[in-house]
Amino acid sequence: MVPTNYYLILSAVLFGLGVLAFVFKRNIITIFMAIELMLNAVNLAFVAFGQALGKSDGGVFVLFVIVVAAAEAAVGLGIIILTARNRRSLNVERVDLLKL
Amino acid sequence: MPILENLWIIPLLPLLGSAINGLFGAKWPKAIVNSVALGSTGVSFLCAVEAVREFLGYYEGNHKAWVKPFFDWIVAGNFRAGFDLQLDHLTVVMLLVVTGVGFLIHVYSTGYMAHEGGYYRFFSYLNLFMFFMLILVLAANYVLLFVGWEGVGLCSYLLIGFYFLKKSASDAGKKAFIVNRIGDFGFMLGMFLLFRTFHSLDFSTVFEAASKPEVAVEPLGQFGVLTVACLLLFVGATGKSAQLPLYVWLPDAMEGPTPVSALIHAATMVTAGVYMVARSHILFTHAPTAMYVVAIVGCATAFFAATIGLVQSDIKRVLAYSTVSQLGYMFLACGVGAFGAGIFHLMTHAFFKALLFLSAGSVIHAMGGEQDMWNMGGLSKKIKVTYWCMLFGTIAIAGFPPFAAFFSKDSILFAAYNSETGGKVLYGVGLLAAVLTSFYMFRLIWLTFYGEKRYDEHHVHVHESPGTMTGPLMILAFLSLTGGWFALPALFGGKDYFAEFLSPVFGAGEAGGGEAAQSLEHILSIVAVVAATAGLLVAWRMYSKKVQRGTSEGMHKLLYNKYYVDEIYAATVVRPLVWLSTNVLWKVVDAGMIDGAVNGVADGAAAVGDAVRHTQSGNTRSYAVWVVIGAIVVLGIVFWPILHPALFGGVR
Amino acid sequence: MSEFLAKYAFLIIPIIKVVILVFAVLTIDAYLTWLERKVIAHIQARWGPHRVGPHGLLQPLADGIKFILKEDPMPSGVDKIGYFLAPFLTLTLAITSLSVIPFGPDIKAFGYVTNFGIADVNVSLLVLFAITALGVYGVALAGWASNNKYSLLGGLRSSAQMISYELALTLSVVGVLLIAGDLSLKHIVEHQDNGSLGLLGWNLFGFAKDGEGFTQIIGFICFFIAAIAETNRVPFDLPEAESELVAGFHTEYASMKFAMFFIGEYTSMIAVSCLATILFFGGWLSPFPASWTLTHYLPSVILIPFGLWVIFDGIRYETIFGRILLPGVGTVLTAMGAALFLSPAANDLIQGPFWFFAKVFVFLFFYIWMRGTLPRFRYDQLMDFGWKILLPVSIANVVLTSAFLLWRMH
Amino acid sequence: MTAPVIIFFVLAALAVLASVSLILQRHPIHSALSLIVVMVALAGLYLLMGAEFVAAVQIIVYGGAVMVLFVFVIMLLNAGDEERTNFSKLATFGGIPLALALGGIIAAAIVRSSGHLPPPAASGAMSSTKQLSMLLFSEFVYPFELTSFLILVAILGAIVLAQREN
Repeated sequence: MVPTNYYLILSAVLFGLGVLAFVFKRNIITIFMAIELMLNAVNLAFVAFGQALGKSDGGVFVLFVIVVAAAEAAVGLGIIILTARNRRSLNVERVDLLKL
Repeated sequence: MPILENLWIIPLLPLLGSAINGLFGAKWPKAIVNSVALGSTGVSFLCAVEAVREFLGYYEGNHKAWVKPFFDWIVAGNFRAGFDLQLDHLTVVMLLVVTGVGFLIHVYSTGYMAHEGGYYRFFSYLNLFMFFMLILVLAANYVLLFVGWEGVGLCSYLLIGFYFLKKSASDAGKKAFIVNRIGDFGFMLGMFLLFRTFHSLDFSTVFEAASKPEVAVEPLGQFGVLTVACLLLFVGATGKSAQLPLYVWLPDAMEGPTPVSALIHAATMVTAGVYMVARSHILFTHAPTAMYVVAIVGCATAFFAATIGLVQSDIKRVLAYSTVSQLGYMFLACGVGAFGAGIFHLMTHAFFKALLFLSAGSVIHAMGGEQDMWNMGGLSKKIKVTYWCMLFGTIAIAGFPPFAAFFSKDSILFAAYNSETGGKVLYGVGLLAAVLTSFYMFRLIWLTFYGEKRYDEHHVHVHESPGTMTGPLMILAFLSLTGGWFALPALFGGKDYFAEFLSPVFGAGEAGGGEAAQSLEHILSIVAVVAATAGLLVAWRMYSKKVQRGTSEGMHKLLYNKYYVDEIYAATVVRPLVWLSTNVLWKVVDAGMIDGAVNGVADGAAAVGDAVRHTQSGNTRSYAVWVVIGAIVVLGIVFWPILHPALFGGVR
Repeated sequence: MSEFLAKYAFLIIPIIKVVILVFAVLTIDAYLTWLERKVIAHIQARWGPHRVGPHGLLQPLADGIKFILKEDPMPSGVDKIGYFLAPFLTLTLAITSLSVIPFGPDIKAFGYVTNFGIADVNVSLLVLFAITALGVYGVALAGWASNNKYSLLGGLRSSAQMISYELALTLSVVGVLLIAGDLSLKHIVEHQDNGSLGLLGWNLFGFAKDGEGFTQIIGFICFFIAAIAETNRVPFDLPEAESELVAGFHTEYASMKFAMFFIGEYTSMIAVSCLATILFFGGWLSPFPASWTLTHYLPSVILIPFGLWVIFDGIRYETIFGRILLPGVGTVLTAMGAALFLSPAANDLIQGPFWFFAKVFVFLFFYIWMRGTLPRFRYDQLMDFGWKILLPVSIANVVLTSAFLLWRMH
Repeated sequence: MTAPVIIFFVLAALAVLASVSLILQRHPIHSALSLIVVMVALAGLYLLMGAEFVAAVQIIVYGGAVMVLFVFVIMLLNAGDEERTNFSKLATFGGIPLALALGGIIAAAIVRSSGHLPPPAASGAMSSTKQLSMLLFSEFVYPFELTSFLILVAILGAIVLAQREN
């Protein structure tokens, strides 16, 4: 059996990479993907804990997370499409009206 | 005992009347306003009578005052100021006077104010005044009494400035309010001192504690706690009851409508000070020094005001100064320990001074607003009822038997004469004041009702006042005739019913029996009558024949200008205060410190915002980094117990 | 040697299977193209391929050689990764999807018991769907990467179509899952085994043993339509609608890459047919009650006459090559039939696969048949049909089935 | 080093490399593809942990639907390579170290605290899809129903957002 630790550390690493992408990328879609990546990392942790504790709850949580991610993607991508239409750019640094 | 059980009804009724009139009266015709105002006061008068009847029955059963707490108003630590109402014999007198005279004056006002604007406003104020006055007299602790105290002050302010379009009126209102503030300040200090001493402000508790034997009577000339407290309370009394040196507001208060002068500035409110002193007589009896001060101040005021009254030409001002001097008499009585006599004079004075003011009001009404006596004369034929009522009042105040003031003033002077500390002097001055009183009152009579008329027929057509005005006049005339007869038997060796009635409160102290006292009292009363007659004769001598407005110089001028007291106050107190508040308080403290602080805070906030604003770059990536920072902080805090060995090389 | 085998059997047997499977699939694909062209030709009253080899039997071989030898031009401005990835993705996913399909009951050979298929996952259906779900990327990527508006439109269309119909596909299967109460294809098949009633036990008719079954005819129809759309076949082959999009997402592909798409498409056809067989037609189960033992000889009964016919047909063939080849094939077939007839063991072994492939063949033929007959949908019609008819109907099917099962439970 | 561990490391390496490539790729499509790889690798890990159902859902929903949506949007908006602007000083200088710090904190916390975890239970605890569905429809039924509402809302929101005003 693979020790639970491995999975957890892997999920931590993936999460960190997700965060990195989150702050490093400029393309709004890619940033969105970074969020998905973080969610996946969390899912991995969930499943790992579920396995470690011998419960299925982890799996259930993962299902919920996936559902939420799907909904989020639907709405978020709609927003992205609007943004791209209005701002003629996907670069978040060019979408900077939210300031004084 | 339905009414006694819920005593709050009595003050509540006028309050309701005031609220209703004040809120809706503007739209209503006068009739409804009348019915509301008169109804509320009349019913509360009836309730008062019923309450008194029940109380007397209750007193037969168990010999003590009726006290009932209705709800807690302020409760802080060991301090409790409840809405407690109290009914004892002293309160009974005040209650009947306030409600009765107040009701009569309401009735009068319906006639007098018939043609004035702000009719509903006037009655709303008047009812409000009734409410507060009743709270004042029914209160069972100093705090509630102070509520009434301030409330009547407020109403007085509102009513003096009733013609607020008239500058002099509004100024007079402010003056009254401010001068009263000084007194109230003293009163509050007195309350605090009492609370510090007795850890309570309920009358019962305080007086029981004070009347304990171990509480020593502080000898004369020594300023113990009680003395100081009493003096402070008396400061409040001087403010409210227009004694030296705070009397100045009362003459100006005549700017208000005449019924107001009658009700507030003669009959009830101004006597609040006397009532308060009498109410706390136990404290005063333990502080002879304070009593002495009270006596001196009262006596001085009586004489001083009388002298000013001699030369005034405004009919209402004459009465105002006479009010001041009569109040002086009452304080004199209290000062020499004859509280009963003081209250007795208070009652009679309420009757005849209200009568005089209302008659004066009737005269003014007849003269179409003219108040200067030099522009009157020869009215006796034209307005007979008013004339007779006025005459009754005059005789009463002058102290001719068998009118009210004869008995009350007589008992006061007698008590003064008997008092051990400088009694003779007080008596002499009091007597002199009596002479002056009768002089200026009869001067008023002659100037107003006799001689040839000094007014223009074509402009002024004199007419008798309506029944709503003359009716109360007659009732009051009757009262001021008979009001003193409680004490009638005392003159002939019998007992003074009034003093006896009040004895549960003041104890059977004064009205010392005995042959010597009896004969002395006879002598003194004869002397008093002689004095009154002297004043009458002088007045007749001077004013019965044809007179002109005298040019005023010398003594006359000094008196006519009221000893320049107002000017002195202005110079010594007002101007420095104005200077201080303008140059220091306003320009430095307010504009500088307070506004500075407020603006400074605002500017600081703006500056901080301006600095922090740059984090709001609108750049999503920066926000993302902020999110990350926040996450780091949160996780750092959450995982701290796990992490710090990792960070500081600790070993698990 | 033997202990080496025993030690690494878990590794060796799958490898062998995979090799066999890949070769088999590729061959079948090749001859599927031949069959398709023939059938359509006959539908259209033509001969179809008949030059390369007798009856054009070697045509697929020629095609393969052609594909390999052709030049492979790469258009300018393509996205290299995507351009190369797409065909591989398509083909690999298509073939992988076959890996979880049980072609028959477990085999007992050489003392080893192994399943007639590559992997035996207990959620094989889900795995299958997962793999097919990923199939979208091949198309979409191909369309996008080849930097060509036709390709892009084709790619978008096909991927949109695929995800739209994937919903219907999955939902139409749910009925079967409810009945079987299991996600493993093998168990689904075994659950349809109703010894006494034969084909009535299939989910299509729904007289499963222990009574908990409900006819999935609606489910099957939905499934099959969705499957056709899923595989971009006529009448849902809009991605490669020549009249509008030249060749859709693989316009820019040539030679082997194109071949990969091609093979991928046919492989997924096979996969889908297998799935339909398993889910609704009882997989490898024979349509006859188990008691009818005579039906076990059906394979040989079919093979021997067919072989004889091929021999006789071959003798009278025009070309020499044909006169040599065809009788050979015929004799082989006849021999096989005879062998099966003579050795019951081999015959038993062949029963399951026989029926399985027979059913699959029917489906494949159906595919071809439809291609020969039906016109193409318009895009909006396609979408409307998928979302407004197919999806609700399949949901209704789910509701019906579950309601019935509940009713049976109580 | 048993077979599962080897498989784990292979998949883990795949996932990490793919994530790194997600960051390094300039074109969103390539990032998307790398993300898909990550997801597939994670699905493999789930299988390794014996959570077949989760693995399948991971691929079907994430890989098959969500990411397809992403790819669609990228194609639809015809997004080119991302321009590496550096308007945000904070992100330029502080971003990477901070992100690494965050990951480090989590990893360190896990390493430190993993002692408290019980040893991994024998595989199969999660394997039974039945058990999972039981849990999902008994204990978590209300959240489950709520998610349906969530999805409905999301659908409506997406439609409202994406339709052109006319």
